[in-house]
Amino acid sequence: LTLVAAACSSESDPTTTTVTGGDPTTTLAGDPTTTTAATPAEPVVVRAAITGDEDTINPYTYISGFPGWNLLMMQYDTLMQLDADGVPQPWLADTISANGDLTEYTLTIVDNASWHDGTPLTVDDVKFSLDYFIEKATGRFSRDLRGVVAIAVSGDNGIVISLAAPNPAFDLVALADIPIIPRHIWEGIDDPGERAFDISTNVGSGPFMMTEYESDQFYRFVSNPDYFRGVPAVDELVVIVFADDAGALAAIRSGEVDVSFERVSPEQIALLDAQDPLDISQGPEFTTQMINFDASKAPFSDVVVRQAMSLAIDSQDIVDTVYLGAATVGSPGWVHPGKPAYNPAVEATFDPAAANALLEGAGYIDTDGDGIREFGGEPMSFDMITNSSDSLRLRIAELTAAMLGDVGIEITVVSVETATWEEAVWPGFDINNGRNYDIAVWGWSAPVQANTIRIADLVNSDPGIGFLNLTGFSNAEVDAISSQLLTEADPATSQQLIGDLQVLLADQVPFVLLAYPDGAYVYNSEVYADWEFIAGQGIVSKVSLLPASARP
Amino acid sequence: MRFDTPGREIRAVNGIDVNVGAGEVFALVGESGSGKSVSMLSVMGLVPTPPAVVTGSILFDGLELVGLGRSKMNAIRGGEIGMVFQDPMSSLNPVHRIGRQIAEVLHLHQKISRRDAMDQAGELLDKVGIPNAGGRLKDYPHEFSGGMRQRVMIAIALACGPRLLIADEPTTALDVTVQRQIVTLVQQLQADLGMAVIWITHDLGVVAEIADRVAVMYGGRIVETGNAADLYRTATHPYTSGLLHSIPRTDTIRTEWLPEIPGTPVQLVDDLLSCPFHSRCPMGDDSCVASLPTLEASGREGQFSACVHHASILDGGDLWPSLDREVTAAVEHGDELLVSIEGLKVHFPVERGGRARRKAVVLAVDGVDLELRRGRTLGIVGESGCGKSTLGRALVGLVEATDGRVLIKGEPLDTSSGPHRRTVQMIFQDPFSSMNPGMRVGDVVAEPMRVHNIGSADERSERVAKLLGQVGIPAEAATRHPHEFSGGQRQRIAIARALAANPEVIVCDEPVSALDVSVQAQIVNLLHETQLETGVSLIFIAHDLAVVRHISHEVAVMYLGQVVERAPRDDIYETPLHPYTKALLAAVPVPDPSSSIALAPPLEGDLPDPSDPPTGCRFHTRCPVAVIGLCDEIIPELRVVDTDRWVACHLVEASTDQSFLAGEGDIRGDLGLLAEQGG
Amino acid sequence: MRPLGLRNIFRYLAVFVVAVSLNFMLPRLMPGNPLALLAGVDVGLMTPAERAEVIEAVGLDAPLIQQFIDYWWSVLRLDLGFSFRSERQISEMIMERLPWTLLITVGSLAVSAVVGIVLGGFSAWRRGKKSDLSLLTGMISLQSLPSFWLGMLLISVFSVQLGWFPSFGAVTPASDFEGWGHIGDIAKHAILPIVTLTVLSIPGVYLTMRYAMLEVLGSDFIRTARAKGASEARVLFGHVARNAIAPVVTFLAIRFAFAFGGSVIIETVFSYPGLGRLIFEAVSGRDYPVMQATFLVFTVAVLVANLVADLLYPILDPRMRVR
Amino acid sequence: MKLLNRKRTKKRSPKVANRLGMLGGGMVLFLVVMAIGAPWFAPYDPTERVGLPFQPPSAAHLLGTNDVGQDLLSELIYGARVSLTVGIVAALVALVLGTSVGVLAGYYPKRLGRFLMQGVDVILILPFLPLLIILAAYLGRSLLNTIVVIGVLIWAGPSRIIRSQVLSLRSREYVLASRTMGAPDRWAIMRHVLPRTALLATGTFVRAVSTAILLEAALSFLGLGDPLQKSWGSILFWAQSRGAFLTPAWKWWVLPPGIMIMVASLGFALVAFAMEERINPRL
Ligand SMILES: Nc1ncnc2c1ncn2[C@@H]1O[C@H](COP(=O)(O)OP(=O)(O)OP(=O)(O)O)[C@@H](O)[C@H]1O
Ligand SMILES: Nc1ncnc2c1ncn2[C@@H]1O[C@H](COP(=O)(O)OP(=O)(O)OP(=O)(O)O)[C@@H](O)[C@H]1O
Ligand SMILES: [Mg+2]
Ligand SMILES: [Mg+2]
Repeated sequence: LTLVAAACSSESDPTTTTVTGGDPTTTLAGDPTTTTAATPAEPVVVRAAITGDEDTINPYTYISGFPGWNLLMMQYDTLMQLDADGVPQPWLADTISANGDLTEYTLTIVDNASWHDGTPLTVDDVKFSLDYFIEKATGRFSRDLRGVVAIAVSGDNGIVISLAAPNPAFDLVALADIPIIPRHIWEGIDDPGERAFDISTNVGSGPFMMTEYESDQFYRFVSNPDYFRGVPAVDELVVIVFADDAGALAAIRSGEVDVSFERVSPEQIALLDAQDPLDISQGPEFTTQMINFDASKAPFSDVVVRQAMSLAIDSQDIVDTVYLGAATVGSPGWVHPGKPAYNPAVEATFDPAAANALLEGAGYIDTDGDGIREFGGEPMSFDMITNSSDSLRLRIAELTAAMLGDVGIEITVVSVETATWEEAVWPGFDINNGRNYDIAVWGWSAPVQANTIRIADLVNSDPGIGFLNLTGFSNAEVDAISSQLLTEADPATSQQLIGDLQVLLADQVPFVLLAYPDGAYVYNSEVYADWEFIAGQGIVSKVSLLPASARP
Repeated sequence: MRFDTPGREIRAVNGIDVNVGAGEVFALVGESGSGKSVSMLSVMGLVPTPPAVVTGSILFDGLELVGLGRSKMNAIRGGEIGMVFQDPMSSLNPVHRIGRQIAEVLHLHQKISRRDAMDQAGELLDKVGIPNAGGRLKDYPHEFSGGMRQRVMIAIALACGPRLLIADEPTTALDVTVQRQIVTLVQQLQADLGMAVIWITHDLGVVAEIADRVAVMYGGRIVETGNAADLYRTATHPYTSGLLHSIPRTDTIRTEWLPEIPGTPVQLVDDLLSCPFHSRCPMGDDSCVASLPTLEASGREGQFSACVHHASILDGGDLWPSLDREVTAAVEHGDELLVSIEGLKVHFPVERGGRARRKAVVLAVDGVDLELRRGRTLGIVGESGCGKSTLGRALVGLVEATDGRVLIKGEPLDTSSGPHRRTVQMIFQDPFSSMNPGMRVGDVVAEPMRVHNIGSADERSERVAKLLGQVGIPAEAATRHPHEFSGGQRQRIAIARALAANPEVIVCDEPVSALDVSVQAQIVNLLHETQLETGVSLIFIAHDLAVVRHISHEVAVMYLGQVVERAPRDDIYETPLHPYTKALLAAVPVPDPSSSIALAPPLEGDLPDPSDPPTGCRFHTRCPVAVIGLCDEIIPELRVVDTDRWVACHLVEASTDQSFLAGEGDIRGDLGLLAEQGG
Repeated sequence: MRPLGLRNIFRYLAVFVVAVSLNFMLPRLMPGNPLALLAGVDVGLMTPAERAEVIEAVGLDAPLIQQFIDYWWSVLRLDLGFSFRSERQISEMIMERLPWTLLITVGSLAVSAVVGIVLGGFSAWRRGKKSDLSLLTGMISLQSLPSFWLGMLLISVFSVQLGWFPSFGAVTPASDFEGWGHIGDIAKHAILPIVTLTVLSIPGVYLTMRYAMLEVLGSDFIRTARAKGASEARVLFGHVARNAIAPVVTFLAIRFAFAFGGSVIIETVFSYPGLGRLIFEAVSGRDYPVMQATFLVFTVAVLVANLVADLLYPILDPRMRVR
Repeated sequence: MKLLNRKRTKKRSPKVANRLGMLGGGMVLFLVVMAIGAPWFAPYDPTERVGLPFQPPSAAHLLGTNDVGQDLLSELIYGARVSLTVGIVAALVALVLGTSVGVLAGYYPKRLGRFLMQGVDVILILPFLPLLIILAAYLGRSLLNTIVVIGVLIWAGPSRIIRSQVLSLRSREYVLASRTMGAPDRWAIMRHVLPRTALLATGTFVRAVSTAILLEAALSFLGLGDPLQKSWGSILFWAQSRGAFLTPAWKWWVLPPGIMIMVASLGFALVAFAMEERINPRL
């Protein structure tokens, strides 16, 4: 099957199709006067759609990683900020340096940042924030800081963060992730778990301030004219809550909102692009779609079966049919081809004949002629469990089931509630609880892939390390390499290890990676067109709303 | 007039000519379905057209009513012509107050203020004899009893002083005692107001009391018309004559067998070409079939008959002789005590009201002692709601006794299935619902045998054929369905079914009251014959005292769940002792205009609430001779006053030679006198 | 039909008890783990200790019977607890949502009552005639419309194609309408959901009214009214309609209950921020407390509607009054 | 002592109701033929990807293709199978439950009947759709569960109707007569009551089919059915989840399945209407 949808054309440029205005090198940060005077025109109001409420957006009450964290960051700043390529750049910290074995990070904080209430933002606030998150756990941010053993202020605006073990990804995972919160507001709050925070405590340093919130209806952000990187290009951002994608889509088509923070589903891309004045910003993201199986039990414990399954599944077909081309074919070595760590030697192969041969050779033979192979007397019939609320996954299940059927493995698709599905694949969200499925359609959100060395999380058989190893995969060689990778301070060695590991994984097949769906976002170009597509993150970030001069 | 109903046409009325003079009371008599109602409804323009098609001419005071415009017709209805319908329970709007319903008709026809209308409504209510009329204007219909509702209907009909009152069976749904009240009321009002009255009924007794002139309908036609007195004396149509002879009466000598009119009433679907009665007529011959007889002057002045033989009918007695059936009595009736009822009580808990939910108990049967001997018939009479049916049902175990017991041949009644279930069988009132419409007649009759697993299939069908023959139904009927039979035939089938299990007692709950008058006699005779042949004992429940008289050996009179008097038949009809029995008897209209001598005034009031019976003697609230301080305080025992006679009354002494217990005529007079003291 | 007696009060109590218990049991019987909702998407990255803490915080570790008793106790105190998902006071969430659901259900009920009664009355008056039959057929057809499909079509046509009405929400988000503008805005948003619900409610009202009228038209007291010389109009309005209204009111109460429950679908289609959407989200998100509370509110609303009908009935039909 | 003034009720043949019933019967027949003959009528196997995704109607695909390139017309034709199966089987479940409860409650109106009706009242008064959704979500997605949930929730209404008829049948004199003969309750129920309720029960059954078809569609649409079953509701689920009703595709993707649902539900509703009119003519 060779199905190529219209949207495929955008694949030629895998990083971004968005025009980023201006020349990023001309203007330097810290000059707030350059853009304001020139445009006395109408205030720019952008209305954006999200699906699902995010509650009062502060570090303890926002709900989802996406877009909740992204909205949170409208109001707050991180020490570092991702640029368009997804690489952390100086932000609240204007210099960042690390020692040789990556256990100590030294930062200096900018001196022109201030809080929304006018109080200047100092290095004390930074130290306070880090301490506060470590002390008052939030999940995400305290986890980011797990390895931190000491935080020390040095001089007027310097701060030194010491880690217990080398962490080559500390900048990406922590520095570009943790919001800096105002000490004068938060130090009086002992128990942030109490729902004590409302709009009045949402004092940040970011380019926007949340001024209004109606539960399940909308958020209103107004721009912060004193923002330390420059006056935002957008004066007001209204984020509207929708029940589902369809509602959001209807609204953007009818002109009721100007941008959707939800990914546009593949079938809509060409359609929306064709409609004036709508435009699409599209680029790679690091979410994954994969087929998981319980590799701890027969027949999936047999590497031949896993290899055969991998060979039997035509990932390209899934990309073409389900994603209409708006996705990157999954690499069997886990790492996204757009990442520097990607090993080009690893490639997905679709070869049902080879799959059949493998299975025959290993004794998985259809003895009774019903088209289904047997193993140990049992037919190879399995349930493939999937999440009913994700229609694309359902389709993936349907398609892969048919492909596996072609090599004599009978699959029944069972679609269940999200919660049931999670409970089966990942009981209690703790792999120590084992697994209750045969085959499942699964996917990870972008953060799992964002940091390549964290591949160990997924494949290491030690539950302490491979705590996301949902397939129960275990291979001594993989364990060794992945453990080493976690603490390897030398970038070159690290690169080598990752490359090797990819080859190993492609052979061992701990899971079948189908695709990395692209992010595609629709916006009304008449209202605001300067959206920045950050690789792996999409357009929903404050960077998109800043003038080009203020971007990292 | 005909009805064009989908599927078929019904010729409801086929050319009738009637003249009613001002101030005259005109009665229209006939069996159910003979077209009485629709012909009078068409006078009011109240038959729905379509499906009805009315042709011909109806003149009211010279005004053509057929095809009269809507608004003109509305002015006539309620204004010039008032109408009272049969069922008082459903004829009043349940959601409007009584006062408003009366005032409405005033508003519609007179320019009158709201207030005046209400005042006038109050007066009207008073006039129709509703106590505390003014206070009851604000009540709703459901707060009135049937008799009072009928009074309200009369008030509505008479509100605008109509010149004609049409009363469509206004008393059929009421008890005899209440019927008497209503008849008297209409008579009075007619005398006061002088309007013409058309009274529709199937009850020849009522007609005799009230009518000046009578028309008899059969098959949508008038077969005979004339002055009431003449018509009753010398009927000149075989049908009229048959009716007069076949109805049982309380005032004449009882004959062993009732004369009966054979066959079943007609339902017309085709044009009439011949006399519709000829197939049932003893005089029927070829000349009846040759042409449709028209009304011709016959007999006396103003009397017309639609019979080709009218000249030869002068004395119906020959035409409809008393039957003399030879029945070989199979079993000699003995003195064996078959059923004895001892202190039987049946109480139904019911819920009344809402918030203060009062757990009321209806004392349907409240301490009854009765006995029945083999081959005898016990008649049970009383007003509606006095517990007759409940008593009957307790006998067959359909309701459970609250207290007391029923002994069958000395053994307590065993309500679980078993021999007792076969011993006592029951015949119900409604011949239409007493048979499963989906079953064939043969299966209906065989059901008791199948329930008790009697005989093989062949034996059963043999016996079914025999039973059907016994009740006068052709054996081939076994393969047909009940709906193919008329009411009378179904009642015969029901009797066959009751006999199938070889019972020793049959409880008959009003077996003839749903039947056409001309058919009643057939069933009564059949039951009598059956008893003679099989020696079965009967418990015959009825509200019609005349029918009960005809068939019973002994009669028990019930009032509010209790037996107030019990005596051999002739004693009770000739010398009733209990004031209630007397009143009941006095209220029965006699189908003979000449005998209506100085009627006693009707019994006052309605039956009290059976869940809250009066203290002392339950009858004292309505009793014309009640003695305050005695009757309302002390409960009278049912005690023996003479051989085989039991009475529950303080005022009846143990001897029968009391002055007010004399002859029948005197009773009425006495009651009248006493009423003044007691009221 | 049923005077409001002790029996009915028992009935209401029984329903309430069953609903509350069901309410408690059902979500707990469902598979799935509510933890994801407590900690957001990153639950997989939490340590077991962190998870235990969260579970304990919301009382999911107590024995079931204890949870059951606690649940009853909180229901009786009208304390509906906190949402797992948004950590907000549920009663607050419900109070926010309730008015919207009431707006569209009551709104549609009012419209369908008027239209249904008028058409039903008309049909009964013209019984058997062409106009009656075509109305009747039309109404039976309307009854067979799938509600969500109707909603989808209305959005396709009136929002997307014609752009007359907004396709989602209850108000224009973050708008600054005041006074009439605000009301107009609300009305504009409510129109399509109300139209959908109304179209679905009308047939029931119509059929009930028509049948009730026909039943009354055939009764004896109508003949009495005619015999009084009342005109056709007076018979229809003064007698027939007045008698037919009691069953219609009962039906409206039932219909209200149904429309209220039906808001689940309508509000999902129209992204309308009412209770129906709340319960649907709560069900798919396994937000136990919200699910329970919303279901409870639904039950209570239905009970109240029935109670109102019970109380109205004796007013409309004097036969039901306590003497 | 009311005289039964019975207007010998003629079986009035409700002509119009009959005609509507015929129309409904025609619709049902059409669907049944479609369901049975699906393999012959459908141009393709509805589970096979036979074209490009999201194709507008063409000669090869009269109603275009869906999001993975399956033929919509074939899906529509096969959809009759699922919808009719769910409708009929769920209604059968409801029929069996409703009739048993109705007959028992009607025949034993005292303690048992009161108890059963109390239960029915509770079910009737519970908010229907929310309960349906909760139950469906709880039981998970499969055709069987859909059938069970619908069947279990819709029997209460019919049971009430049947009970009231049994109540009246019970005091019919032929039932009393059989009791006075000493027939056990079983006899009266099986011989007199059940056969007499058959027509009414069939009527409510047909109506229940109509309701069940609508409910199945609603559940599938909400994603609470099995989305991979080719039912009309699931076609709409896909149309909704892939945004078809906001695109020109609504004309061939959204409109036809909706119309089919309506035709199915209406067909049964009309038949039920005609049957009800026959039992209790009101035209
Ligand atoms: N609306 C109607 N449609 C069809 N047939 C009717 C209608 N009303 C009356 N009939 C038929 O017309 C005939 C005469 O009926 P009508 O009511 O006049 O009889 P009746 O003599 O008053 O009997 P009853 O004593 O039972 O009141 C009957 O056969 C009846 O079935
Ligand atoms: N099953 C029951 N539940 C409650 N009350 C009942 C029941 N059956 C009869 N009653 C009441 O018991 C009283 C006696 O009824 P029953 O039917 O025995 O009277 P009846 O003399 O046969 O009257 P009718 O002549 O009207 O048939 C009435 O008040 C009636 O309302
Ligand atoms: Mg009549
Ligand atoms: Mg009786």
